[in-house]
Amino acid sequence: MQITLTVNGEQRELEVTPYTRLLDLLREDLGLTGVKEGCGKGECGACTVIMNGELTASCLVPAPQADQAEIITVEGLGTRDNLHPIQESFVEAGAVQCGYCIPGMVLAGKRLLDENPKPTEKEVRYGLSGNICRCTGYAKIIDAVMLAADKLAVEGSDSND
Amino acid sequence: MMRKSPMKQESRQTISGVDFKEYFQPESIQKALEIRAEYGDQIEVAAGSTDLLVANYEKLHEIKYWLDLVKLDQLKKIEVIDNELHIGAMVTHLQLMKSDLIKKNLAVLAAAAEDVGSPQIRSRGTIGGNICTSSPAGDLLAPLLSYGASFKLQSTEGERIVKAEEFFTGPKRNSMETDELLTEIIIPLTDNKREGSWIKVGRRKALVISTLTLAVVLEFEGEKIVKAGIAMGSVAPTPVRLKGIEAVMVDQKLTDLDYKALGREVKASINPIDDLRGTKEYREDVAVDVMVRALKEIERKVSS
Amino acid sequence: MKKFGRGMATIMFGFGYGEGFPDHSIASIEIKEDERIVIRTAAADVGQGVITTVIQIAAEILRINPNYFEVVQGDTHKTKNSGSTSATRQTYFTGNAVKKAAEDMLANLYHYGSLEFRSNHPEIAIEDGKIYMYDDPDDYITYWEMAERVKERGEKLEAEGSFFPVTYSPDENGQADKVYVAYTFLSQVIDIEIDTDTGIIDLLDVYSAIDLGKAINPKNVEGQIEGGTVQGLGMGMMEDQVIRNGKTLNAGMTDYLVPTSVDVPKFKHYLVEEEDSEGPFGAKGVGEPTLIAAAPALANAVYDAIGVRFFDLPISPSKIKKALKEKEENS
Amino acid sequence: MTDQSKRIKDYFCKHTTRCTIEGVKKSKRFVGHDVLKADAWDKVTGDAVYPDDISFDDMLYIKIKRAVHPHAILKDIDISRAKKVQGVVDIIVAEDIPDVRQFGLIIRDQPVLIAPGEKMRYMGDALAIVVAETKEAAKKARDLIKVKVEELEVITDPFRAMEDDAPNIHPDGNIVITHHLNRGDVDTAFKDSAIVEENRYQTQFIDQLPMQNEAGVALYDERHGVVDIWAATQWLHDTQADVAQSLRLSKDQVRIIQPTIGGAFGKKEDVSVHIHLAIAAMRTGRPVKLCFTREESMITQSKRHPITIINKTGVDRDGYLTAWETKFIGDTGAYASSGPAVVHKGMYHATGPYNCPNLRGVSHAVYTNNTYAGAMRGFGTAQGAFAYEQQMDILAHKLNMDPAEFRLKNIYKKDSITPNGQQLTHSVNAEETIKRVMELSDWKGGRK
Repeated sequence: MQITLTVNGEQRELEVTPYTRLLDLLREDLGLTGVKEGCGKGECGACTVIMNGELTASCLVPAPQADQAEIITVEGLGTRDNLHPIQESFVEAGAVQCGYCIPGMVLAGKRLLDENPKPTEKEVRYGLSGNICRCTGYAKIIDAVMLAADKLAVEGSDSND
Repeated sequence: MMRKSPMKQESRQTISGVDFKEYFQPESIQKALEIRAEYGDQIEVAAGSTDLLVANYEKLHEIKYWLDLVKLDQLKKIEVIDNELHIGAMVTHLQLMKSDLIKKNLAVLAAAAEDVGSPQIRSRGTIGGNICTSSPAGDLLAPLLSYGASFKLQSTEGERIVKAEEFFTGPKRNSMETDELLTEIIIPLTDNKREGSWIKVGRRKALVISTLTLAVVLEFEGEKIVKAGIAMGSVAPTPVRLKGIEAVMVDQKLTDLDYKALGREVKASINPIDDLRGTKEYREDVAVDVMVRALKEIERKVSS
Repeated sequence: MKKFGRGMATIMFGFGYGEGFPDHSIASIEIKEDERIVIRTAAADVGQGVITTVIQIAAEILRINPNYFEVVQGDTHKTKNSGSTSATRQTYFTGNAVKKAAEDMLANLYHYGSLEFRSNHPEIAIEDGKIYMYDDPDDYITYWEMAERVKERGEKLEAEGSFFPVTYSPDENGQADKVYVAYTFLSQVIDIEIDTDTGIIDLLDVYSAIDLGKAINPKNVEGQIEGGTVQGLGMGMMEDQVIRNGKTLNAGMTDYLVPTSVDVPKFKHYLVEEEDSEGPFGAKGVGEPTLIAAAPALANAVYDAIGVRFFDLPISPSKIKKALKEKEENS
Repeated sequence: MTDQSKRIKDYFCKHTTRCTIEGVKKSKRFVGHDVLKADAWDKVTGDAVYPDDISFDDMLYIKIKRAVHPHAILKDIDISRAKKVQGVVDIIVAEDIPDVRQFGLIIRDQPVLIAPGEKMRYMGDALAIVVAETKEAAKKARDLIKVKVEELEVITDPFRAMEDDAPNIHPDGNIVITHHLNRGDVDTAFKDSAIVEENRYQTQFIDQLPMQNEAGVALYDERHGVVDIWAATQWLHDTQADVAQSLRLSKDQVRIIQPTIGGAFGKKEDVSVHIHLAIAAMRTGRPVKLCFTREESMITQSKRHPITIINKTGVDRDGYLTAWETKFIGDTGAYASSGPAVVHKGMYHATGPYNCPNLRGVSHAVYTNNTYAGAMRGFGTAQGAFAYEQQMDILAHKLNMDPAEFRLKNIYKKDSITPNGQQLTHSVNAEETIKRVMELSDWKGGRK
């Protein structure tokens, strides 16, 4: 069946089957391999995308349910040479080890800061609680999101000047 | 040694790797009910899909017929009608935890919604899905029981209202017929003061299936308890409402009650099992203490 | 009720394969005309950061910014054996191999530099990618130009280093002179609270002091401590693959639980850097030692909190609750 | 500096104190500094390529049919119905690859595919490689393979495995390897001890749980006779060697290219997808991909060893360790993997970093029908520490001493001798770590 969705700002029309998960559609049909599969059952957060403004486990969305949706993947944030502040913060805070959870973490951090630009550490922890990381013990990832909040605040205040 | 030798085609390949036949995404309830009536238990009903895709991991291609309710916007509303709160079956956990109506009137349900899985699950998973999956560990189920919720089941033949405590019949089993769909959850409101407590016990603090849940909802006239709703999850084959204990509490002053004795009553009323999430003994012992904790919490709320 | 507890553990870890098992790393460095310095090593970066570590080591020796480096890392047909990323050995072994290769490269820069400037090593300066005479810094040639000139000679500006320390296989009584190349030590204090209603452990703070010789990259060392400790705490309180009659009952992440961001404690670290090991710049390995103290420190903290010893892992809420009940009944 | 940027800076020094002399630190430009990780940019943008991210046109998908019983003789495997699934290209069973040899990290005891008449020893053993045009067809076909087995006793724990009447899981018996430690005179020392404390500790199966499951892609370059494998491994050349010997190829004919590795922690030391990928690529002549599910990864690949540790520790009136006797029995599951090295490494560390002149130890790594255990961060010593550090705490309490003081009293110093008789000649700052952690945590004596 045919669905239409917007991925990273670009509208796409795709022929899909219901046994294609949004995860497969993004990775295989659209080549957005920043979306990762860690468990396939919504228990790890590696496949996280922002769907219609909310964090979503793309492994649990049958492709037809993504009809008319707006999807943001990690590829929609920044590029190597022009990182989004949250990505930059992950690099600077030393939050990246194997990196497999990182696209999902970055999106969870972004989603949190979109809603709550000045989160407490506790709020950051809860915001990331759907994303498992096995390498870092989370400390530097929490740092990274706090750092990004500060960066975005500085950016915001600069643009107000 | 390993020469190229694709399999000999001695037999014609006749079995399809995929069993999929049809996907329905109706935009009206009527249409959905007609499809449901036609396919019955042949069709998988998809709401938020967070349970469906887990249950069918690696074999999604074996599902023949899909009935996707995602376009039924009528089922995504939360509204008050005649002193009853009507929650559409497609309302997500995220909507529940953010809704002012829910937070104000059904704080225990809102708190439970906030404890479901993870942000990624709460944004898609629905109250209707949680109910229809009918897992004894479903986080919303104890609160729904304790609020005295009823479920509206519709079919092409009509509709019926089933009380929550009559709906659940076993682990992942319920009294819904194969031609029915759950469309609405109805919860009575009250002008009385209502205070409650929600306790979820799990082996970690987030992203976990409950080892035990407790929802206590008490309605007061003055200091007297006029209505009590006490329900638990993961302590029996279904989520359970502890009516015996409710009866003991009604018409009493909260502070006159022996919390510990009530806790022991709770322990005596449940029938948990040993599983990966905790032992039977653990659940029984914790039930006593969390009951006490819940009542103390309500006492604090009432007095403040 | 919440009960506070504090526990300590001190551990050691002999790293490298040891026991006389041949253990070595080979690495090479090439300076290219196109402003790249390529390090070749088969050392697997599983996220711990060996790529960055070897770049820092080579950059230090070759006196040039890490940005110029590129690591060719995992291809059997392009790299030589660097041993496994295990046994906490890469910083020490491949780090030393890269350091040796870099030193060889530096010596060759002096060698070719002295040919260019018709001089000898003491009069030559090498810094930030430039080779020049001390008395005339403006007349320099870059590493890249040097690579070009070496190429014109039909040679390559390339160096190889390897590190192959000896250990001995223990005899039938487990005895030998040197079983492991060196040992890393770590002490940890863990603070917890136990909810006596539910038997659930709240992790509060973890304090760690590690004897690691030298932190090549302190932030990455912190990352190892934090990540290792959380794995150790997972082992201590929740992780358990349940295999009954040969069959795993909790295959999958629904019921095989590891800590989430809301479960983990806060950290404070102290790095003891005596720079006294034979690793690069005195560094020792940290990967495995960071995990080991957590479960026993947790067990000791649990004892401190509720006065019960647990000899079986994991120390689950079910076990704690049962022990609390038995303790109450016996008192 | 604005307040905000000051706060930003705080993130970078809030966790750590370092004792390096400032001058020494400054003398180095890059070593000892927080140089940003070279691979971080690729990983925050999603550019990093992990094994599952690699695809080729015309690529086939693999699924593995695995054991149906943890200990059974394969009587018959029927692939006739599976072959009829549309899109199936090849189903490879043991008889198709008669020359392929067993593999394994230390002992080559793992079969590539179980042949009729042979035994499956755990639930992860492979029975058939299904290769198909789509993932769905591969799954469907795998599920249609019919297997007949003769069930044997399932050995679930190492103590049963060591009994005389237990069936052998492998031909040479169930004890894979035994090691000993002997120093000094343990018996006399125990007699002379003020306190002797004996306890039995038990650890569990743990999955390393790297976020990425085992996955890979392979391609057969027929012209050069080289099979290219893109799959993660912690030891490139060792995996290459094992794949090559198994397939009777030269090492040059097996090229392994390391994609970005999504975590390992010991789990990616063992061969996982590699040999099956190579066989499928060579037989079909097409690119092939094999990705484990999380379930498959947990059931099939290595675990942390459950180890039973019996520690008997003696101490004199002044709080000095006198004697230590230890026993390590490790469940290495169905195959040896790193087991022959893990269990005794644990025992070699049995006393922790403490001086103890008399000791005796024995360790056994034992086969069972559980998922095989191998390497995981800590490699036997994490299990050992759970035991020795509780022994230390228990003894401190019995001696009425602050556990930290008790540790300081016994801690290794330069020239201390390990259980292996190794004299520690350099870099022994264990005492410093205790003192520093006491300072850092504001340790105020042991509480009761």
